[in-house]
Amino acid sequence: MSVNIQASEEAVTAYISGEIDHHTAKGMREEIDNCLERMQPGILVLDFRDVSFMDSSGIGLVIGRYKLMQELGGEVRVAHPSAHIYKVMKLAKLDQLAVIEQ
Amino acid sequence: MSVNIQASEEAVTAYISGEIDHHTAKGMREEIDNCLERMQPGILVLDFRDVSFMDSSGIGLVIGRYKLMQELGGEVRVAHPSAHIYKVMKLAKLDQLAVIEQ
Amino acid sequence: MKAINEVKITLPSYSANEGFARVAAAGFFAQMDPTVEEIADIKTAVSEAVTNCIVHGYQDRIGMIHIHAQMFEGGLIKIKIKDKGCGIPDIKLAMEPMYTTCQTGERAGLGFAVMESFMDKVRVYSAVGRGTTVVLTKRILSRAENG
Amino acid sequence: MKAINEVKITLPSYSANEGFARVAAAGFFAQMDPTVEEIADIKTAVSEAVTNCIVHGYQDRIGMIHIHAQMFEGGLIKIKIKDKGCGIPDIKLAMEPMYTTCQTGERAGLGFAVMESFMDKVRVYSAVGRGTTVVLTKRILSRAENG
Ligand SMILES: Nc1ncnc2c1ncn2[C@@H]1O[C@H](COP(=O)(O)OP(=O)(O)O)[C@@H](O)[C@H]1O
Ligand SMILES: Nc1ncnc2c1ncn2[C@@H]1O[C@H](COP(=O)(O)OP(=O)(O)O)[C@@H](O)[C@H]1O
Repeated sequence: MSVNIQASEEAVTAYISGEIDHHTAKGMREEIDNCLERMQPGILVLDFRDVSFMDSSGIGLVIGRYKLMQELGGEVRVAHPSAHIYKVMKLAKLDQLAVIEQ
Repeated sequence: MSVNIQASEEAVTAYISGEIDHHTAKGMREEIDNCLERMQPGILVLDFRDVSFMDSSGIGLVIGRYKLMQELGGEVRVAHPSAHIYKVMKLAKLDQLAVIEQ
Repeated sequence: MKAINEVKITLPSYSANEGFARVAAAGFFAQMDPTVEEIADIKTAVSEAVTNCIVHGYQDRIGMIHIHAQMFEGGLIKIKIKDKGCGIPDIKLAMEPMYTTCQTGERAGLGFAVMESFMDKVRVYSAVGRGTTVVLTKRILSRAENG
Repeated sequence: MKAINEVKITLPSYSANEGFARVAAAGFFAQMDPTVEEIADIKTAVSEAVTNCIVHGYQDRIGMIHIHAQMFEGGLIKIKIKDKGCGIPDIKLAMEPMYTTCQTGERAGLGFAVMESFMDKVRVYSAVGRGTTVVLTKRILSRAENG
């Protein structure tokens, strides 16, 4: 499994693992969105601690979840990106959409 | 460095690390042989604990050192091969030339 | 300038091959003793270029992708990624950050921006209906030079 | 039988490319979710075949090595490794364990024996002065099947 989801009262945390590219992002997206629709949380935490690689498909993944959470009236937080992944996120100015906790 | 050599009174131990193939074996061979000529030990231990890959070039490496040690009147021992490396050694019947300590 | 080593790779545009293309590029340039960061930069840029061939160049059909990776004296590397897909009508526009022709909303339009930021130079050659070639170059400082 | 995925790789016969050829084969077949042991078997067999092109096929010159890796339904894999080097005069003799034409004493003559033991089938085609092609096949049990 590439996404492991844990829910508490305030937040849903999606622990993503493996490599995020166009090929793998689709399945990750579906797993997270299924859960968001069921749970309608106020906060979605995307945890990148076990992500070993990410290209701009990962940016699409975060921005897409950001939009969905906006519709639900909630917010997205990004947790534990590696130095490399943080570099990709900075390039996309993701830090202007979501809190990034390194 | 791909070979780390430690000498005690009875034995010289060569800790080999990395991948052993035709490309890398040459340098490993030279480092070990330099040392054998200087030290003339009674026992040469080839330690494979940090070898992550080996093809039949590694067999050549062991047999060549076996012949050299025979000339010096000594013996060769093979220590800590991984399951995969042991499989290659068994195929070559290396266990009939050298004690293999798994 | 003659390459001191090179590899040519041809593979069909299945999205499962995106990961392989990255691994192959990283495996080849590992010979130059790059830093972990340099390898991550190369993998990311190759991933973007190969994904573009799959998503945009060939869209709903399967075509062949050609990768030509070369090493030169002085730590210079060059990677050509080529498809024979639909081509790009306006290269300058396509390379603008956030520009994407993808309708689903899941592409960020940042593929070229990532390539430009992670490599030293990105050149794009394309003809509509004929295909697209992206040439990535970068100078690798060997780990020794990096200190 | 049509391959469900495949890759063609062409590289010069520098010995530094032995490692790359293994990494590339392992990276490609990783898609089939093989066991660690199956991946080690494939890497070893590919390493032997590519080394033979370098050491025997091209000897003291640099020529091109062509690798064609394919996956088929049911977990079948096929890897063709081809050189345009000196060729083998007597294939049956060459394949005998311990047989080697290497004079330095550092080749064990076990390359073909390793290929045969680690793969399901090894076929060799060769013509003196024209080159050699080795075709390796193996059935991979996906990790799921292995239990
Ligand atoms: N190989 C290609 N073939 C055809 N069009 C391409 C190719 N690569 C890029 N493009 C075009 O350039 C646009 C921008 O590409 P890019 O910056 O990588 O962003 P994205 O892939 O997220 O759309 C794409 O949306 C597409 O229209
Ligand atoms: N690609 C090749 N081109 C020419 N000769 C080859 C090739 N592959 C193998 N041979 C011949 O077959 C012999 C046996 O090969 P092998 O079993 O791999 O052992 P080794 O590589 O240790 O000699 C080689 O010594 C060589 O004479």
